[in-house]
Amino acid sequence: MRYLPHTKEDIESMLKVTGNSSLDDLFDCIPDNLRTKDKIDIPESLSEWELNTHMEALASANIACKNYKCFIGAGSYDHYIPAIVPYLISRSEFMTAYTPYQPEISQGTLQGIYEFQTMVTRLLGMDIATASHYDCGTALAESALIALKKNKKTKKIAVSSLVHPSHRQIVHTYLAPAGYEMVEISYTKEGLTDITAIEAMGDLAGIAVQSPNFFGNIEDLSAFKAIADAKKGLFIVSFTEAMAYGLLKSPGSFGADLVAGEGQSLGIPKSFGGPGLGLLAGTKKQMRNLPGRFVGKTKDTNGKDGFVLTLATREQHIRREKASSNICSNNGLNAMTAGIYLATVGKIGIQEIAQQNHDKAQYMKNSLLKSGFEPGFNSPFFNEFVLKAPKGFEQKRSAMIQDSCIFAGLNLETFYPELKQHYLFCATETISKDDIDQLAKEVQ
Amino acid sequence: MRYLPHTKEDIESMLKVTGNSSLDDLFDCIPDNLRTKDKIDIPESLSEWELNTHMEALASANIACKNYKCFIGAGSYDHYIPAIVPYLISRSEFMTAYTPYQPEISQGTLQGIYEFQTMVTRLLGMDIATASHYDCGTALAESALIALKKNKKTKKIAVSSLVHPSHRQIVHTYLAPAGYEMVEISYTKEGLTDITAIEAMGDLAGIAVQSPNFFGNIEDLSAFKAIADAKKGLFIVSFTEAMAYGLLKSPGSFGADLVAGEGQSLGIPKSFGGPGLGLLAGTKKQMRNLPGRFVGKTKDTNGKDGFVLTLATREQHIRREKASSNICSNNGLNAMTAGIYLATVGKIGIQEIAQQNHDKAQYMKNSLLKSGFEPGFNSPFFNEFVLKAPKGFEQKRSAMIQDSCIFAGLNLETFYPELKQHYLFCATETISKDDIDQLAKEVQ
Amino acid sequence: FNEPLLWDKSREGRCAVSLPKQDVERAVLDKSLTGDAPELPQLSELDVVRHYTRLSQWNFGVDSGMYPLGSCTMKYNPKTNEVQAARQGFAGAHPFAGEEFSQGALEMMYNLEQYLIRITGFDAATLQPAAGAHGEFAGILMIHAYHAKNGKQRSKIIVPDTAHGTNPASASLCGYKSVNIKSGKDGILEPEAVAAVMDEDTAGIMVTNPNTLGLFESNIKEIAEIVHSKGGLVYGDGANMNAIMGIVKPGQIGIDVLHFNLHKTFSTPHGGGGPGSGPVAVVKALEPFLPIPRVVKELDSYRFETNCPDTIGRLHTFYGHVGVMIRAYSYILSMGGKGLKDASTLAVLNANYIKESLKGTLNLPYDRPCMHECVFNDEKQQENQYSGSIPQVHITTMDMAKRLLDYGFHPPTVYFPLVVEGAFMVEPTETESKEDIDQFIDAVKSIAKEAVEEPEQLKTAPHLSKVTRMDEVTAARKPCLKG
Amino acid sequence: FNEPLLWDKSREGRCAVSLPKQDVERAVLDKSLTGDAPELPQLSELDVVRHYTRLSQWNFGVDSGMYPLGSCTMKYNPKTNEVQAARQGFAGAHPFAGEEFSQGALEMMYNLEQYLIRITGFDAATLQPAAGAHGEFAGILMIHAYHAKNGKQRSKIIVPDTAHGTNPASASLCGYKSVNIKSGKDGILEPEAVAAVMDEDTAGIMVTNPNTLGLFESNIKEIAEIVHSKGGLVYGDGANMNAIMGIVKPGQIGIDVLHFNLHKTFSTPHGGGGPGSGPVAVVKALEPFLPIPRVVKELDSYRFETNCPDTIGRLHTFYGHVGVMIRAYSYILSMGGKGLKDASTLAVLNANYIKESLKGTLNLPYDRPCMHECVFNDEKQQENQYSGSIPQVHITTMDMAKRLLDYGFHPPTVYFPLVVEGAFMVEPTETESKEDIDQFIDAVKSIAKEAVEEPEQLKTAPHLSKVTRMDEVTAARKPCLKG
Repeated sequence: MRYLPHTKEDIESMLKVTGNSSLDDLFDCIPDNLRTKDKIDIPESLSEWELNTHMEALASANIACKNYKCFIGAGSYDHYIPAIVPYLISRSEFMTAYTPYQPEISQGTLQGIYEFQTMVTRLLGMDIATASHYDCGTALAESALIALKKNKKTKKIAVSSLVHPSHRQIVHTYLAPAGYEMVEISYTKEGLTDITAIEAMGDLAGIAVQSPNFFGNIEDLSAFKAIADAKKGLFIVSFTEAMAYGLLKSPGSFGADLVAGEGQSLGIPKSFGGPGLGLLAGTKKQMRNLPGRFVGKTKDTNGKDGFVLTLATREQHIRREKASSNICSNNGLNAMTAGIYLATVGKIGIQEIAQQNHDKAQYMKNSLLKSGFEPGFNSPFFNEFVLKAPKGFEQKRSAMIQDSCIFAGLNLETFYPELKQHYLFCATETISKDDIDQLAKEVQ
Repeated sequence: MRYLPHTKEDIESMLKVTGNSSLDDLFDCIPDNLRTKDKIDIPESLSEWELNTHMEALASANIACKNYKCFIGAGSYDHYIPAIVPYLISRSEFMTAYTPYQPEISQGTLQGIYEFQTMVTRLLGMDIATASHYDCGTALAESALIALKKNKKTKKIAVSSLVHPSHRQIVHTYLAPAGYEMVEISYTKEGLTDITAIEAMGDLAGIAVQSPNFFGNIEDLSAFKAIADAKKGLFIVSFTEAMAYGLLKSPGSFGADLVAGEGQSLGIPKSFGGPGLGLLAGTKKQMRNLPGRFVGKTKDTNGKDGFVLTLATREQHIRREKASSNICSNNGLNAMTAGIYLATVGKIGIQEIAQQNHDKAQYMKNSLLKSGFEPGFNSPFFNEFVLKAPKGFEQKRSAMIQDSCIFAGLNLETFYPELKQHYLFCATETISKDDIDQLAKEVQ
Repeated sequence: FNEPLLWDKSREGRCAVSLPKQDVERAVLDKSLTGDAPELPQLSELDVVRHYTRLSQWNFGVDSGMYPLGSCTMKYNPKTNEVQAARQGFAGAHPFAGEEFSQGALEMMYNLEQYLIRITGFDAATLQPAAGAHGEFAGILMIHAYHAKNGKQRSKIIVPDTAHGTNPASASLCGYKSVNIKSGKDGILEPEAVAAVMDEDTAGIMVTNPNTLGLFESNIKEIAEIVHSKGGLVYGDGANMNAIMGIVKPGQIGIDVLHFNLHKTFSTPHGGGGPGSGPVAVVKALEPFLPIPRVVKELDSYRFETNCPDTIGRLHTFYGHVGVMIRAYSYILSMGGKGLKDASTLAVLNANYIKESLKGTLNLPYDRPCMHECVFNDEKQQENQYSGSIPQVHITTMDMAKRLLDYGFHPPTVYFPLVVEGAFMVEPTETESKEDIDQFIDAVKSIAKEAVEEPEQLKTAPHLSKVTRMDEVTAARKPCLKG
Repeated sequence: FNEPLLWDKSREGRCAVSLPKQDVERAVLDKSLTGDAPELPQLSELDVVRHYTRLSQWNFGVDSGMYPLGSCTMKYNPKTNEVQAARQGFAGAHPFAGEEFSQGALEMMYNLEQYLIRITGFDAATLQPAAGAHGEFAGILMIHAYHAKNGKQRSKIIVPDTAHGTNPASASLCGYKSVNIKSGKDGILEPEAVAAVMDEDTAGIMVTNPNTLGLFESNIKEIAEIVHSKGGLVYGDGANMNAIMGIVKPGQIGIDVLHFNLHKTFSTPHGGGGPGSGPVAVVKALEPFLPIPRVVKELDSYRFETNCPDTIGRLHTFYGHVGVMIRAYSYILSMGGKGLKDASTLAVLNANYIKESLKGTLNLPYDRPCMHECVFNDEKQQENQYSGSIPQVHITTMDMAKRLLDYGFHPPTVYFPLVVEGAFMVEPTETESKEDIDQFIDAVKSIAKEAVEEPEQLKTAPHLSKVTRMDEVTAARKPCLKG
């Protein structure tokens, strides 16, 4: 086996040093009744070439192996990834390094993550950002826990029903065993979170709203900030499409206390949903409540600038049961990837790409309306929107996948049973006018 | 344009320093009548994404985009390339470096090429090897020139007619303008170079034989060495399939004076025929006659081992018109690739892989004989062999390409008009028994 | 050389991305909704390439040299695994493309679950947790759900001092109070200690086996019986699986739930801190509580199952870190069952070889056969400070660790596990060759010599790295978290 | 850190490759034909990965920093070009797959020829030559064939002192004797000098324009007329095309044949010395002599043409360095016509900016507007050695070049062109930003200051590299070319 360097001679001479007469003897410290007598029942080892064949066969059993047109977002977005991003991130000094606990030989990761943190705060208009989380859903759950731990008056938090359905499930999973309650805020006919529903909810440790929301619509964050303040709860903003903030006013500008977002759009492949990138940002006030790692700038013994992991006193390995979270490994390499992506697109690129997303989505919406769809909602949106499909569309949609590799929207009924025949569409900069015209033609 | 970093302000302030009032002024030193008035008439710039689409369309217009079964060698071979080879060679420190004229910051390239030179000498049984040449054909032409320049008695060199047809053409191109003559040595019914034909050729500056030859057969090199010595010419051995020397006795062991070979098999993709890798090796005696670069080991001012380009006094930029060759850029990155490949397969791997090539070829030959082919020749071969096809095979062959993406051999008539219905087949370790069985079935 | 921060290199008007051509009309959103462009840096493509190339050069990875980081299993990350994960059919797959059009991804996940089960002897598994600590959390959630389902929740959980650091934090997320117990004199857990605290208000015990001292918990079966007899469950931290593949099946020695670290045992890269992947395997009794969606096979096709009434719910937006799973799956297939057992065997051989070779040089608090890692400490060097010629210099584990950097090695894990003062915890992994290990041993010996003869060399180490020791106190007191 | 040679790491029995499984019978060749396995090193996969990772860390590439190497055009090598060349449809293409099944490769080659022609104003081109010098050779072969076809071969060729170094060697391969002529006082060639030697036994002239002093040969048209009037041809060395794309079309100012360096002007990586690619463009009169096979288009399909009776023959086993062509083609498409002109314009701006900024610091032998590179020398520093306080130290161009390494820059080209003593030849290229150029200028200024104040710093430079100055004399006297 090419990964195992031990020659026969190596093994013999090493066994001599350890005082064992065979490799088996090394395990004499394990009582015999605990040792397994069976072989591991998995297939025999494959050569690199057999592995290539097998994996390509599996990959080919996913439609993604073809050049499919994906008019779906819903938390996972198709954006162009510049060639330099995978090229740079694949450098083994980034990829095969451990968590940068030894700053002297980890300045690359540390400076890169410090720059990532900085760019995230600039994107979101927040004071601080962590070195990453698993995904938006878990980051949002952690945000909810922060709000709940802070506010001893109530065990309740309000979450918009237009927060991504999976994210609401995750929040529930995280909250339930500790005895916390999540209440959902209903949505309006405009496809927006119903602010009027919050009044009646009594004390709340926090209010969480996603914008653009699951329907793609842009929420009026300032109104929610006001009501969160009034209830003395934290105002938490989430999002699944980071690209939106190349164009939209930042959550920070509306006074968000905490922001939990998904950064997959920033140079990270969809990869069947993971690993993505959990973004977690807050106001300065929340610094010591945020879970996970921070990189900070400091100086070495020669007075030279450098970077270290800091504020570790919040972390699980120091505070153990008193830690705010148990997170240890985060999604560091994807944070670095997003950093490279943000540095690549830069100020000019992110705004232009974001604008193009909106342009394409607007064009697609108009085109589908002309093709017989009805508007689902009439609120401003970013790159996703809901339409009510004409009759017979579901069958047509299935046929289009098979015949043309076109994924025409996501059926919303699965998530919102009341929204029969409603579909969520998405258009990004990777979709061309021709693609949209073809879609509009095929759905007719 | 993302490759051009100049902002408007940069340009203005730089123009001020140069004393120009516009970018156009920079070219005032060029007489107006020499300046072009036209734009460059090529397509407008493509974005990275348009380029991807365009290039994938072109790539898809080659059959190689599919998983085609290539039973053809003839100078370009399909071998497995371990994932670590392209991974390591793509490191920008190797890829974007210049020729290592500055040894202080080029020790990576230099040590790597020194190791490559060493491994090539071990593979071929020779004293020295250069840092690479363009391909086998040009390396062979340079070898012929060395032999001819050395021997003032004759302007003639003998080259086997079983040297790769393209290589013979290249030798002719290189030799003709200087007034040298290349005579071809005919071949025998066994598909071997006809040694008896050499006797009558008179004085020869050298004899060049390919082994395995173009028909895949293994030549009796010791016999040619004897006759070259008798004629006081240099004995030159060439080969197109470097993998053969994982198994066969080395050219050096037969007393070759010069070896010119193709190293594409050593980890380098076929890439429609180039860039490959010219290997050029010689006895110690030929050291100062060999063209191109050498890396040598030496010490720095602190007595530390290190590597430098050396023997540059042979080279064109020092000796100008007296140089033995005009070669400057060689195929350095491919030499490094081959070095990585050889280090990866190692002593055990190269022998086993070479053996498997022969095993598969033998199995394929047997299978095709059973399917109605007749043997072309009956000499021992490595991984290529010639068969005479049954009638109607040419049409069947075309159909197999279209229908099954199987390339069943190369029609030899193009190169040897007398060999009607003869085909050159190749099998490497990438061909499975199933592939061969399928081929044998389809040709019936 | 220094590399300025991105924004210090930024100049108005540069852009390193190729902007797609706009082929539809501009659609203008209401001004009240849109903001100024975020203040990201403005660079050319070459600027970006050079910046990150330079940064990478300041990092140390497994490809740079030996990384004997105890408790982290920094084995070689095979490059072929990266090739597999990058295939368009995987990397481009949308999580909502539908089961019918995602059969390859589902089959891979289903197989990987099966393989993990067979390696460990459990009955069912989930791949959803995104990292080891996330898997731990999932495991405790299942224990919590199990007790809830049985009608009576419990309030405590036992955590020995030799367990992993994340354990108590995971327990507390479910509202459990950790009951800490000490390991015995020989570094392993004694059944009596467990029996003394286990009661019917205790949900179970969290065991790391082999434990963080690198020792096998040989009383695990008795301990499990004690816990089970009071209705509790045994949680196994599988971070140290690399010692026992093919040797011990945790699912058959009394452990009820176990998490894996695919980025440790199964060779996926750590990426400077993640992404990892933390699957969890369970015994039959806990299967109903696994998170949703689950991957199930029916005839020859695969689908997601969400109809699981007792599930703990969802832990990840989609299905977990699929890209990491692909790498681990590729590794398992490349190794085969025999290869995995060989890996564990040789990992243990390497660790014992280091232990025996260095025990004259460093103090070895628990001198018994170790598994895949061994824990020394600085007791000898600390003693030396009084007897040596320069009594004012106190050489610590930290000093030795930092000095190792100058010898070209990543330092071991230090000051962990907490149960050993000044711990110096070495895990070589099986992919290190005898020569590299010998070089490491020589380096440590030579540092131990320096500790006596030239202690200043150690105190001011490292000398060859980009920066010297950092002021971590000021970093934490006056945090500067963005530029 | 040192990295031992491969064989010093080798241990009997290791193997870093995954051996394919054998599925057919072993076929044993006669023992007289087979030898022992070649003595290649035996390593594990991690050994190989670490070895080459370490080696790479000792190298300096364009991605590592500015590479102001005159005459070499070390511009940024875009990563997208690598993506294009790696596509399976290209990388896996067999050269004998047949025209019908290789239309993509053929179309790419056909288009690239067309683009090169349009950029330079010639009539036809070949992509076959494998490098610049190979292209030069092809060009001279065509001149040779032209004269042969016209019935009378000639014996000489004119090569000015400002031409590239490979020129005379290429000429001599065709049996031409080089007639060297000197450039004029202002660094450019004077028609009179050419007229003085041009005769009917002279095959033509080899001109590098812009020449190796970075100056445009403004008399090129007159010179061409002189040469043509005697029946000679003008060879243009296109290594310096990066200065004049979109500005001058060499095919329209009297040049008959020109080679390109795709690895200079068209951004393909140098790879530590190759592979390059050296296409050649010619005027109509030379088209019949182009090497075979040629790529031709018929209706909408492409094929190879070999039926060219006057061809010089074949220069490469297949069709040249197709992988390099793909990269250059991708670059041209990414830039477009306007982008290429911008590139040349900014390359010239950068060079003039450096020339103006440093001319007070270093001596500038030819103080006139330069093209894409500028040539200084060490005259000032040489003078200084007599007037300075430490007269025994002679600071040379070499010392300054080596000291630049300590400042993080690759040195410029030194002691070339030969026409300038102690030449220090700087070509920044257009992909360097003003800030990087300013840093380079500051570094040179600071070195010039050191030359006066701390000359020892320069004499012993470099200080920060892996090795110091090497003993090149012993290397050449007692060559050690293998281990």
